[in-house]
Amino acid sequence: MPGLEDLYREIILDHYKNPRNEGEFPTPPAIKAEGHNPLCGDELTVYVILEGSVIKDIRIAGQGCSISRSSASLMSVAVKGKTLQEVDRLLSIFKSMMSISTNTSGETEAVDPVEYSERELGELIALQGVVKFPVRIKCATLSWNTLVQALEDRAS
Amino acid sequence: MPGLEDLYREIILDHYKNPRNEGEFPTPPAIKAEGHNPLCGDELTVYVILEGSVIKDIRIAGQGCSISRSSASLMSVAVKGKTLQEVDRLLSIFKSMMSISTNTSGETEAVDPVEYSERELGELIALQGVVKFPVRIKCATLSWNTLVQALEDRAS
Amino acid sequence: MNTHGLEAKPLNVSDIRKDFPIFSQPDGKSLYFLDSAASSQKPLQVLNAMDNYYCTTHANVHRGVYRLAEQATELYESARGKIGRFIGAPNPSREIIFTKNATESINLLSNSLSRGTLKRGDVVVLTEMEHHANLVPWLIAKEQLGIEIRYIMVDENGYLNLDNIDEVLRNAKILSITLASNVLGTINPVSQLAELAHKNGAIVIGDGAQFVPHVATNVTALGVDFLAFTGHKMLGPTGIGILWGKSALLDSLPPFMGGGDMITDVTLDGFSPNELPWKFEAGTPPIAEAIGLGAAIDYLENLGMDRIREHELELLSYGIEMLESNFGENITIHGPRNINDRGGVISFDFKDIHPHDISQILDQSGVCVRAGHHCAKPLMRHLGVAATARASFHIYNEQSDIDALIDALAKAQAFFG
Amino acid sequence: MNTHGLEAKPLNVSDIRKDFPIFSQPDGKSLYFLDSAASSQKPLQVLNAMDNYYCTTHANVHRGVYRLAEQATELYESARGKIGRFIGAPNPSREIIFTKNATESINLLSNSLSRGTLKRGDVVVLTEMEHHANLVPWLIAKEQLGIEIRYIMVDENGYLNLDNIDEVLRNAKILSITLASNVLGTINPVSQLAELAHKNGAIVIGDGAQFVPHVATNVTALGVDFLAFTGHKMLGPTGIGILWGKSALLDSLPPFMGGGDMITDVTLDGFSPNELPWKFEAGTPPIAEAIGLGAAIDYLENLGMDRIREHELELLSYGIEMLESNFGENITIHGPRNINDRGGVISFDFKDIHPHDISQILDQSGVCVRAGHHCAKPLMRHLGVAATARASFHIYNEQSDIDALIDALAKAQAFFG
Ligand SMILES: Cc1ncc(COP(=O)(O)O)c(C=O)c1O
Ligand SMILES: Cc1ncc(COP(=O)(O)O)c(C=O)c1O
Repeated sequence: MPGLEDLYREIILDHYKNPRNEGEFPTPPAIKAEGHNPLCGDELTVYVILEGSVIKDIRIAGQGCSISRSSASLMSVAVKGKTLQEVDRLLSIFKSMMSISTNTSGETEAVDPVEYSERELGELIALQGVVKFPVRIKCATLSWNTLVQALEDRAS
Repeated sequence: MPGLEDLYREIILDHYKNPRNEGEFPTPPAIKAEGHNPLCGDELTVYVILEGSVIKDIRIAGQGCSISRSSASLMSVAVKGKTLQEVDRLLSIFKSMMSISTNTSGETEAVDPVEYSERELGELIALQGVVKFPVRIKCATLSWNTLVQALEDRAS
Repeated sequence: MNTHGLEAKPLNVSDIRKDFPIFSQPDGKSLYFLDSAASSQKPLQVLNAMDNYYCTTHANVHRGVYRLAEQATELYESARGKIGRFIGAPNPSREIIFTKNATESINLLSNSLSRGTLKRGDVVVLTEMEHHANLVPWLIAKEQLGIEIRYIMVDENGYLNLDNIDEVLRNAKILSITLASNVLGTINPVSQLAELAHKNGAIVIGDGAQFVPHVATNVTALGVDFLAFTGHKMLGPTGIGILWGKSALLDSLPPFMGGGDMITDVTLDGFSPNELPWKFEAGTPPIAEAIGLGAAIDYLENLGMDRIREHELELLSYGIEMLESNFGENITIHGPRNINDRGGVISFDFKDIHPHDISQILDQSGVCVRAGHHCAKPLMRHLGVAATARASFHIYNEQSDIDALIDALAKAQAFFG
Repeated sequence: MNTHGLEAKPLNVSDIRKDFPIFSQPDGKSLYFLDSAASSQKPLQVLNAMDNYYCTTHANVHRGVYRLAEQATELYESARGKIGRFIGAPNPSREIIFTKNATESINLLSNSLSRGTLKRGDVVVLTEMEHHANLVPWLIAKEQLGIEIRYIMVDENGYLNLDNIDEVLRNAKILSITLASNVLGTINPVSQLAELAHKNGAIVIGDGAQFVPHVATNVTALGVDFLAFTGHKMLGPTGIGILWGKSALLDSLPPFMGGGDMITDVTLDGFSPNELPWKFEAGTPPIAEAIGLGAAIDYLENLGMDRIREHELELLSYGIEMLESNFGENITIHGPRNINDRGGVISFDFKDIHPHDISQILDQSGVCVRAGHHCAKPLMRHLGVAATARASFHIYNEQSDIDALIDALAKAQAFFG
């Protein structure tokens, strides 16, 4: 059985207790999307301020468990100031890291594995242990899916 | 396990091979009803000619297994010439005989047991063994239920 | 099989636990299973009844003339009788309908009532504490038919607010209400509400999923017209649910699903439905599951539902006391303070620790509690939380389960503190 | 577990029979079970998989964070994957939906398609040889919506009459058709019909209840959009059915039943459905049953579907030959003469002896055959009979079963002769 230390790395607890980029932005200028974790009811809103194709700023509001909130906080740090193309790449890498147990767990997204270096992941690597706890994967991916939603809503 | 001889008494085989009162009557003057055995698809039509409250004549048409056809034939003999009140009494007796396994089998009709003598049953007693074969009870009661149907349809 | 002593004595839990193989985990670790409100464990008697059936008697029911098929039919139908008697049904052989779970039982009703009984603008009354199983079917009916749904709201003590009940029930066509909340534990005054609803001419549906497994049930005393419940929460297998209904009402409703066994005749142009209860049982039913559920009911009756209720009340009062004395201000326990108004369910919030994290950390000590919205999202909003942690009991639980819960919670507090 | 030799070899039936405890009847008598088309027997491997699950891992799925619940979820979801791969589903984890039986699978479709896709006057095409499970759901839709149902008729050789197929399929919205008849045995040219139907823009539904358990199945090669089948006919437990569908179509359909697990969010006013496949799985699913069905599929795959088909063809040709050589003019065998067009089912009529009586007399010799309308009343009318007797096979049958059938039929003939 994987231990708690696999899940609750220090970085995670830090981001959970001191979430970065917490709050809201007025819309517009921000775009926003709401995400639900159907398994537990956690809700999260992601606000993004785009400047051209760069994520100028991001804020996150809502409730959640340590994994969902720390993942959101880590994501906000990782994508802030990045171009949409860079964010796309990060998203693929992150999903790839989270999809190790895709076929046996309840996860449905068949993610094509992506080659990546640990350096590219940066602090996000702290969430690697989550894949050993398949039910919690949805917690870790909620903020990312909500970000994608926000960007897609804008497009349409 | 009950044996075949419990089910296929000689009287039954005789009525099966030489069914009494087989055929049809024009309606009117006859009243008629169709019955289905949902378990096997057997179909049966009962034609009754009533004179006042007496079953003046009866005919039976249709397909069926040895139990269903012999029971129909036995019934036709038993009710012909009887008053509706007498038929009612016979029906209760017959249902009572058939309901021994009401609670454990698929039979749904909760029949109040009726006191009766074997003499009252007459040849109908040949069907007594059917209760040991619960699936076949529906075969034996089909013609009686159809007769009731015909008499009720008339009433309404 | 254990006989578990006399009527008056408390349950002998250590004897009971011997019947539940799950408590002998392959890794030898202790299992403190506090999630029976989600699904109960199964005694060997239930597993054996199903295995025996499969190993000696299996054949499809209702249509076969040969002995195996006849015996299978008899076992299946006699399970129906057993279940009917367990809830005091006046006419089990016509009124007990086997479904796949409580959810199907309620969908059967919402669907069938939507085809004739309910019309645009008609009022269906639910409560704010319903499980999604008794919300979404009616929300679907609302979408399709344009019915109006009214709610009996929940007050700050976890009871239904009945202040304006006459108004809420006015002109209601249906009242559908849970007998016991799967989150708050609240046991609702259903017979009283049923009486009021009937005065308004409404049909009353009870969701007994959390009640029937724990409290002696009599449909006539409850005064409901329909009762839905589910096998897997009452020591029975998965894959089986029950709908009880009054014959006259069941007779008047159109069938839900179409298929084998539910017809009297079928032509290329139309069909005529079968008699009760088969009219509502389309296709091959859960045969082994019905037989397993029958064995579960034997097991429960053998212990005695009154003793089971006593046992759960004791655990409930010990549990609430221990949680409050150990964690005081840091814990919020939802639901009524009077344990006599509660089922064996304790939902709680822990200050600054999310239920997911609590459940995860408790699991390290072998303590199983549920974390989440418990399929009652509207109630969660009322409570102002996204999720709660929930400990729930059945006959195999004892004080040591609660002690393990307290220890593990203390660890979680230390970890996140 | 047996490994049953190499791919090319015929099935070792006596080894297989050791896995099926039902063949060791408590009274020591021989059981000649020729009713697998109604429901198959179950090997120990299937019963053990379910018992193991209940004894070590049971907990409700999808919502629990603790280890048991997570493992239960993993077992349940991996059964989904196994079943999907067994029928060549491109994306099992989204496209395989667990129901309670094939009947529910088809009702799910008829209900969901009736809420948006089908409108008054729309054409649904069925065949005259459908099981009630693929007739009554559409007759209900006809009653509710006023759709038109057209039938592909059956010819005198037991094949579908395709002479006017273009006309029948013209403007059809749906073609729903059995892959193999449970009465005639006929294996229908579904991929050919699916192509024609698709050209007309129709959705194609296959009823695989009698096909998937016996013949290697690939949904892509079949060309259907949906496939319904049932666990209990393929060595699996009762209480579980399957619906496979193309993701895009499943995504576009509204949910069937409402309740837990099928939602993303619920408020007092409305709900939003969950992703596939859970959108169609309301309430606690048949967890142990899915796991048992997974074990059944392992068992079938271990034997090899091609060897199973070979085995059944041998029994079929031996059976037909023996029946005709022994009873000649006194017996009528329904369905295609070419056994390659047939599943392992032999329906027959015996001169002057009603199928009920045949089945009853055969039972005295331990021979189990079904007698009745086989839930295909329109087809019975076509055949001009109220009922037939039916012998059907699975992997545990051998020539001695047919020999016993012949002997017992001779006795019946003597009895009623
Ligand atoms: C062709 C066919 N379709 C559907 C069914 C229905 O299967 P179930 O009763 O498991 O729903 C059957 C079996 O009875 C069948 O033979
Ligand atoms: C109050 C209540 N109603 C209905 C249900 C639904 O039961 P099932 O999932 O077995 O259909 C549950 C359990 O989840 C419940 O707690």
